[in-house]
Amino acid sequence: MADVKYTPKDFKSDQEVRWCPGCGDSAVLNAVQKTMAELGRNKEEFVVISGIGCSSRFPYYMNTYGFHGIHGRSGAIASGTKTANPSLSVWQITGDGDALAIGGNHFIHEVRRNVDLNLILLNNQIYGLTKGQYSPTSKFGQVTKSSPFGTVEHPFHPGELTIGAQGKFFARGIDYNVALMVEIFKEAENHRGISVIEILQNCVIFNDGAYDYVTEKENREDRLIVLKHNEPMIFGKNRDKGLIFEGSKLKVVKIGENGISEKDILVHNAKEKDPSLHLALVNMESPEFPVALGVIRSVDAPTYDQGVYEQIKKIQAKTNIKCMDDLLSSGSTWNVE
Amino acid sequence: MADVKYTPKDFKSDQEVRWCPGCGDSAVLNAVQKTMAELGRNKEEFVVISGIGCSSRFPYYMNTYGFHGIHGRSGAIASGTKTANPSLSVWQITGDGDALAIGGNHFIHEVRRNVDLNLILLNNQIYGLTKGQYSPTSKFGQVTKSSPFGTVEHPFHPGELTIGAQGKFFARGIDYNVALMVEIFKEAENHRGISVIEILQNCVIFNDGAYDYVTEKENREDRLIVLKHNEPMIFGKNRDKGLIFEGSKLKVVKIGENGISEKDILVHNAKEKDPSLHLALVNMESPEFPVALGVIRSVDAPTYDQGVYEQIKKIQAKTNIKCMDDLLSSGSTWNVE
Amino acid sequence: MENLKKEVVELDEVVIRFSGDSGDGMQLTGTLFSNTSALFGNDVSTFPDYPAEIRAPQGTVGGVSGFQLHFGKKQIFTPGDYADVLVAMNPAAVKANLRWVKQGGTIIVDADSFTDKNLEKAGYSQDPLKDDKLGNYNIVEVPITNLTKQSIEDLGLDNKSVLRCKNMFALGLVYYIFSRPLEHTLNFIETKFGAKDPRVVEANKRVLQAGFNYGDNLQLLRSYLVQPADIPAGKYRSINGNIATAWGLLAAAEKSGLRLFLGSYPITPASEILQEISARKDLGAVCFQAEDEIAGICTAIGASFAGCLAATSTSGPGLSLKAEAIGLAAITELPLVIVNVQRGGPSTGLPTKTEQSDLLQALYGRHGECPVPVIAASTPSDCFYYAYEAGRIAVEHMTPVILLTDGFLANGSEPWKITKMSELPEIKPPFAQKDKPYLPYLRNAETMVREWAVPGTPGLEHRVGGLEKMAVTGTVSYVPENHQVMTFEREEKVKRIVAKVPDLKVFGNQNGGKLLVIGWGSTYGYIITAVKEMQDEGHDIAMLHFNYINPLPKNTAEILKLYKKLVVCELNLGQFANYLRIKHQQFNYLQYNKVQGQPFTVLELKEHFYKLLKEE
Amino acid sequence: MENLKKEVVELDEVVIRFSGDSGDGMQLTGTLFSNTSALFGNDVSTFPDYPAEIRAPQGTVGGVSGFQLHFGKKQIFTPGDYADVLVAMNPAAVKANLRWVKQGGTIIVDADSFTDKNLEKAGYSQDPLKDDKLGNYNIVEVPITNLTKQSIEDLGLDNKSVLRCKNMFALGLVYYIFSRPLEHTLNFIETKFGAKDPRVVEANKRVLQAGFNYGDNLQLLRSYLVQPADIPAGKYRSINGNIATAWGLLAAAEKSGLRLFLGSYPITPASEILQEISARKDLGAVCFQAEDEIAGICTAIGASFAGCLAATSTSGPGLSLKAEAIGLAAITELPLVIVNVQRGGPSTGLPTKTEQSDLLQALYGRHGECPVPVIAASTPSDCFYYAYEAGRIAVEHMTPVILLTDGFLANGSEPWKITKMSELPEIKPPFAQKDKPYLPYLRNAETMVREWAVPGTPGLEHRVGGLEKMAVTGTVSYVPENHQVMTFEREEKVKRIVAKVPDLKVFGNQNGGKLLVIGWGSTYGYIITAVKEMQDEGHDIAMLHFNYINPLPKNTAEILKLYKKLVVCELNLGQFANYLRIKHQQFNYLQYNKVQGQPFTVLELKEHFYKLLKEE
Ligand SMILES: Cc1ncc(C[n+]2csc(CCOP(=O)(O)OP(=O)(O)O)c2C)c(N)n1
Ligand SMILES: Cc1ncc(C[n+]2csc(CCOP(=O)(O)OP(=O)(O)O)c2C)c(N)n1
Ligand code: SF4
Ligand code: SF4
Ligand SMILES: [Mg+2]
Ligand SMILES: [Mg+2]
Repeated sequence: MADVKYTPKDFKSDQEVRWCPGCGDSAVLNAVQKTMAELGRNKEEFVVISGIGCSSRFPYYMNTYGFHGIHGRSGAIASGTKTANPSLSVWQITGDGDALAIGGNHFIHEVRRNVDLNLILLNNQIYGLTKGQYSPTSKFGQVTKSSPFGTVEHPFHPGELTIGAQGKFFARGIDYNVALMVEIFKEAENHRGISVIEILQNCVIFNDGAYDYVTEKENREDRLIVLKHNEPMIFGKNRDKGLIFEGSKLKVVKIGENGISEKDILVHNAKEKDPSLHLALVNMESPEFPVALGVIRSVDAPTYDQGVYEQIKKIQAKTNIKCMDDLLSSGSTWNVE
Repeated sequence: MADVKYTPKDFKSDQEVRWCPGCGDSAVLNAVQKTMAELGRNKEEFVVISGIGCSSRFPYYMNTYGFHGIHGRSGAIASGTKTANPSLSVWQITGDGDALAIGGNHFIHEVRRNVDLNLILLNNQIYGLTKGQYSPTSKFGQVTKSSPFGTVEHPFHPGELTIGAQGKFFARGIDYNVALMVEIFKEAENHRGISVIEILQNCVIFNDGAYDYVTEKENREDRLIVLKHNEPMIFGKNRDKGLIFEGSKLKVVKIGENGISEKDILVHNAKEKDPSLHLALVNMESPEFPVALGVIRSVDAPTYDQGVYEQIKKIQAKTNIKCMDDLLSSGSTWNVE
Repeated sequence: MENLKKEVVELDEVVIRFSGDSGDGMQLTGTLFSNTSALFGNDVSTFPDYPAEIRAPQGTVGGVSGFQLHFGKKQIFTPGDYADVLVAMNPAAVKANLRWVKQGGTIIVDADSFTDKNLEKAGYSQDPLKDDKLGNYNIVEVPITNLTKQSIEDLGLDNKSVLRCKNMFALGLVYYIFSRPLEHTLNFIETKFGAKDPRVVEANKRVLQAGFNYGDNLQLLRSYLVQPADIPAGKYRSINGNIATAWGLLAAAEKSGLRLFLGSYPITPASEILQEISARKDLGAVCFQAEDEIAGICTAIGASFAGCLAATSTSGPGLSLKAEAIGLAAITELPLVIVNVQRGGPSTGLPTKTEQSDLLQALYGRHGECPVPVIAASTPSDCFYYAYEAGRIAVEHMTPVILLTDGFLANGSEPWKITKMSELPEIKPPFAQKDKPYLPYLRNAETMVREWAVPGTPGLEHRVGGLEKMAVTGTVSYVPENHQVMTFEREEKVKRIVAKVPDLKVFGNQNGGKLLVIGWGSTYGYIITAVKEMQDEGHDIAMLHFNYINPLPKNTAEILKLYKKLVVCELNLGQFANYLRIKHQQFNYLQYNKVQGQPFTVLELKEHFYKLLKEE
Repeated sequence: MENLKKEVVELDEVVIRFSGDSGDGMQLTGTLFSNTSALFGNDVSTFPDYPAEIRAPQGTVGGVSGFQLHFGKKQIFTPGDYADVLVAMNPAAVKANLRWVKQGGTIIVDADSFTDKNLEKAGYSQDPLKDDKLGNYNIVEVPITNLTKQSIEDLGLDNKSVLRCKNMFALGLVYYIFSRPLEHTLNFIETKFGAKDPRVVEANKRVLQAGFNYGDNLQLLRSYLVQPADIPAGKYRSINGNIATAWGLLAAAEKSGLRLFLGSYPITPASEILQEISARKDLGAVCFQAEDEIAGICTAIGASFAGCLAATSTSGPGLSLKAEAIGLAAITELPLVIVNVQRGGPSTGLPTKTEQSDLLQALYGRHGECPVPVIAASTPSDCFYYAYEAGRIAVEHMTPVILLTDGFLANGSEPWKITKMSELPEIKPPFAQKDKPYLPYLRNAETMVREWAVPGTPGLEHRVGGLEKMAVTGTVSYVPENHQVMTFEREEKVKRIVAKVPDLKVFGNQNGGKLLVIGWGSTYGYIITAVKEMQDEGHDIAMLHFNYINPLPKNTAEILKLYKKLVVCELNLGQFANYLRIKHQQFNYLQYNKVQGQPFTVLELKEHFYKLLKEE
């Protein structure tokens, strides 16, 4: 428990926020500051670590310990910090370029190892800081500065990649919904192991409107679904749509039609170990499906940092080598007189 | 069609094979040489590209164009070669360290881009060449030179990671079964896009017996299942076991028991786009499930190299800039007299 | 009437800096003025000065975007140290740029923008127009915003669109002052906005004219004329360093009959090379935007093995990441061009600024004995020639080549007399012959170059790779003596490139003298301007500029020995000076260094050279 | 009887090379002999010579595994150039090692292994024992295989287990020849195999004794005695360079009160450091086996930020990959030790061989102006001290430090007088004080070192990163003059480390002379042996050896100026010589270089020095 009660302002640094007016990053910053103020941990225990990108300027705006790394290496740096001192609350802030282009290897490995980090991936489907080249999440065929005739590459789905890399926690938020982000961030902090959180973030300058289809005010309730553990997968303006499982696939149905009632709707189980259904949920795309928000997967598993220190404790309990002098004169030695 | 008829010997280089006696790599070498001899392509069209590791010595033993790269970069080098000249048949040979440790990023990106390569991943669950440290596929808790008290890391499943990275083709072979490897390699060559082939390969020196449980002669028919497109998922010494789908999960059943007949058994559909079931299949582990061999996933999709050249063709058809001189004097220019 | 009022003063050269908010269109304004001046026959040099953030908050100093240009009736080598005229669209622009205005220079401000709010955002506690801080400058207050509004209020455009025309008012005014014709700009407006909305065309044209007229009517403003320069006849275009680099690579590919393959990852200030080549599908170039810099170079190596002219482009952090793979290209002896657009370091450092601090890394930044030719461009347009040269050396000598440019060259532009492809030297790839048995490491006796056998060619199947290989045959070899032989051969091969490196020429007295100023790469313009001015003043000073770094030109020592004092000027802590100490230890090298993320100024160079000449 | 037969010759020093198939247990045999000799009081130096493949086909030259050791009654600095005695378990071992045997040396072969099949595998068309190619050597043919079998046939062991004892026969025989006691080895056999199978213990013991007895009975063999060396009293152990490096880091962590964190990725010949630290859970060390070298160093940087003594270990290709991240550690000014175990380059090169060719990369292989202290160890055991020093400098000066060792040091071993922790110098981390406001880039006036504030400490929250920072406050800064200030401060901070670098001491005449031999790092043993021998012969020759490379010791120039000729000897093309040209341009440096993946030989060094002394 924190020694003092904080407000979000306590987590604001004295540096002017330099994102473009209207950039989705600012909302995420607010959500993180709000979350940390409410978590009840001492401020000095928070460490915010990033790579390079617009999104990666994040630590400078936080009045916590912060590390602005190099491009793509936020995952490795954060893994090092957390493993060095598991009592810290380590937040990795990264972009679709930082985490999934140059940082892809560290991303899949930190997920695999299950280092107890909170990873916020600000996915604007573009390289913002370098002024608009396509990223590994840019849509197939997207025209950008570096794909003047459209890309010919299939994009990653961050959730799918997370699951492919043995991910135990995946959630999705969206920049306009601060309350949902705060809720997710808190769950992430409480989850032991790496919590991957994808935020659908709008870059107003180089990829404005990337999420317009799912976010436009009039229709978003029909195009998004917020998943909650143990609750049925119901969505829609009138909460009359739901997801069911048919064959080996998900399907959208209308409650009240074709004899479907609320009871037939799938109940979300974020704790299910088997990733197949979670994979289907993270992969849902418009317009066929609603895009899933909320905590989609949250499965307990041993964490790397925990494993390291448990092993150290076990070995130290039974070893004769208690200090360097012991080690130096251990094993085969002889005396010269 | 090849101008001459080849035998596997035509694909053997004059270099002495230097793997340890009994190493699984040698069987793979034989299978590749056999495959190439039978494919009916001209020898000079084959390029074999590797990184660094025991397995990556492969190109030296092949009498084709060959490139022994640097550690982890086989995927990037092969992507470059294929994109530079799509008329070549490019074979990437890599290990669990080369492809999934240091090379993890190139691996997921070549898979995502769907570059038309044949990728053979020799998975011995260990770093062979550096003498026995654990790899990203080593089992949780495994004792190795660099984990004297057991690892505390969750291993990747190469098939799962492939699917997470948008993989369209995944197959699994095993070193003792050359005929199956040849069959898979041929399917891989015929598939357009990246074909990821995991070979369960025994390292007799540093990880001997890693696959003993599934490979021991008496029981292997009960512990392995060879999947074939459009055929029911039946296995077992007596071909009396099969897989069905129950709830959202796979289950092993006995044919003839509990009213289960052959008709109830799942029929393998390698062409299904939705990856959920393929994910369940690649993740099957002993002893609960048989380990799946054969072509598990094979889905058509546009390839990167094809996309690049289609775009070039399209642009070239309509541009006025046909050569450098055109470009140099294009746009805004002026004359000084 | 007009003619009567007009007092026209002739000038040799002028430096103008346009500055305003990132959204104010200053880059376009500057470019249009440059092009008009070039068309008029002036020599021109330009340099944009972006903020580090994409869009820093409006009205703040961090958000100021500037564009400096220098034009004259004589040869122009730099965008100029200090501005004769500063156009400042808001208080922040004054604040950010005042230090770059000449004492006594003219500052044209949009008086309407000097509101309390804007002053506060700019960090002014007092209106600088109202106190005496600007006393040394000739301040011209123009209500640009209001005049813009007035001149097009009848068109019914929304406020945002109206305000977007402000830059045309400023441009028109400056055209008046420097007696420039409006045609080029009017045409530009037509083509640029014509398809969109005829009202926008009309608005921009009117505002441009209004600005011009305002100058004409305003008694305060004198008008100046900068006569055309004496420039070689020919067809010209404006080009910046990045485009020139991309085109140089494309040209080398065409000349050598190979496809250009670029494997690259975006990074400031090099991204434009990647972008330009990705747009050059018309010429069949393949641009592989890789997942990182390592994949960038490794795809290029794979493409080189497959027979392309392969290249990779990056900036400092990316060059660091490519170190290992450069070694692979070196030991496999495959052609590869590595373009490094230097920026301020170390680490992320000053990513949008310029510096020359990657030189020793280019030379020595790899494990093992791993020699690689290094060359450097010295002006935005000669990036074309040196990129071409890099391609030529790579292909003909079967080696990776590092080409160094920097942020200053990359973004700076100048008029360039368009080269014809027929004027460029041949590039002949040393392909192996199909019908002969192929020995991958058999070398040409004269050049030490091995032959290139490309996959797909029947009968030339072979293996290359990162392990040491037996001389001639190319099989893997751990034989100690062979390693020594191959190490020497790789070194010697690079040394022998010198045969095709042009001799150095001193600018100034060829026979020696008191002071020789030594530079390399992008500092060329500043150094030559300083040296020229001092020569014109009668000083015994000469200049030697390097573009070929490894190997150094044959006649380097011959020249160095003729001068009493040698001073090496660089934008780093003395890396080229140290390299010269290694290569030509017999001479004494003084240093003049600057590490501020900025180019030299002619002024500071001259001051230093005066001192050196006096000291003696 | 025994005593009567025995003719014992006293020798000063002996070099033995054990060699056989990878499976023949030669590494163990060599180690046991070394340990016995060390126990006996000799000074010893050893070097294993592995094949590049894990298990090359049995019986081939590629599969030969060797272990050379050198022991004497005087101080021993190298594992020896050429062997007095070669033990060869098969024809391939003769073939592979003949070039390393002294003319007139003794070759003990297992005669039973000279079958047609083995001769063919070794590439012999004729039995070398039967032609006169070995005429210059003293060949001792012993039917080792059969004698081994005979002596334990009653134990009922399977054939494979029987053959595994062959090495004990050879060892016993060599013990006899050099008059060594068997106790140590008998004890070893007991502990090693005791738990497994008592028959194996019995077998090994018997065969060892049989070998010894065979020597005793064989009239042909003389027996030799190498008296104990005059070695300082104390407790000793045998240690190789990699273990010494790991322990040095552990010691620095303990002394500074910090946890050791190693972030690393396996690579030959550095992997053992990672393995040893992963085994040191007892001391609380954290070993993070990362996915690649970049993650290795980046996890270490993250751990350093969190307050650990962080390190990363690698070899050449890995150092190349770490270049960018070293820059991050440099600009954030966080402590970090980078251990680079050099091997043959470029690229993958000769991965199991030794070389000194990463020096310039260590010094300059990063983008931007990025100074980093560099130190190098010179013997297997002093890797302990220099790893400790690297840790001390990193922590006390808040900087990344590069420690250079190489394949020769890494795998070589020697007796080491065990250090007591109390004898090592203090290491005091410059922690920021909790109660004072924290300014991340406020520097200690004397050392220029900033303070360290560790996450978890209340009130010291702050941000660091790769962008240039404002001096003192540490906020992001693009101010040109500040960049210059910070660049100079980073440079100056590293320079000032010199205050704690011990002065150099010449080995030989301190007051100058004809020839000063200059070396650095692992060539120490060979150079000092050569110089010493020549001094003993009466030559005017001295030696200067460097362990601190950046900064160079204060008195470097003072010493260099005293000698007429300076020759820099290195296992590369002259990298340290070039560095000296940069740092002390005033002197003339001759070079002696070798790039064969092998250490120098004393012989070749002496030959070269004779020539230099004569030439003058
Ligand atoms: C090693 C290296 N390569 C490339 C860059 C250039 N770079 C900076 S940020 C960036 C991409 C950022 O994209 P993303 O992570 O999506 O962040 P965003 O700006 O979109 O928030 C790139 C390519 C760099 N700084 N360092
Ligand atoms: C940059 C670099 N890092 C590390 C190494 C050392 N290394 C060589 S092979 C290897 C691991 C090989 O493992 P894997 O790919 O599984 O191949 P295997 O030997 O098991 O077939 C390592 C770590 C290297 N050569 N280069
Ligand atoms: S460029 Fe895009 S991502 Fe970057 S700050 Fe601006 S709006 Fe945000
Ligand atoms: S070490 Fe293992 S993987 Fe390597 S060659 Fe030997 S058996 Fe094969
Ligand atoms: Mg992005
Ligand atoms: Mg492996």
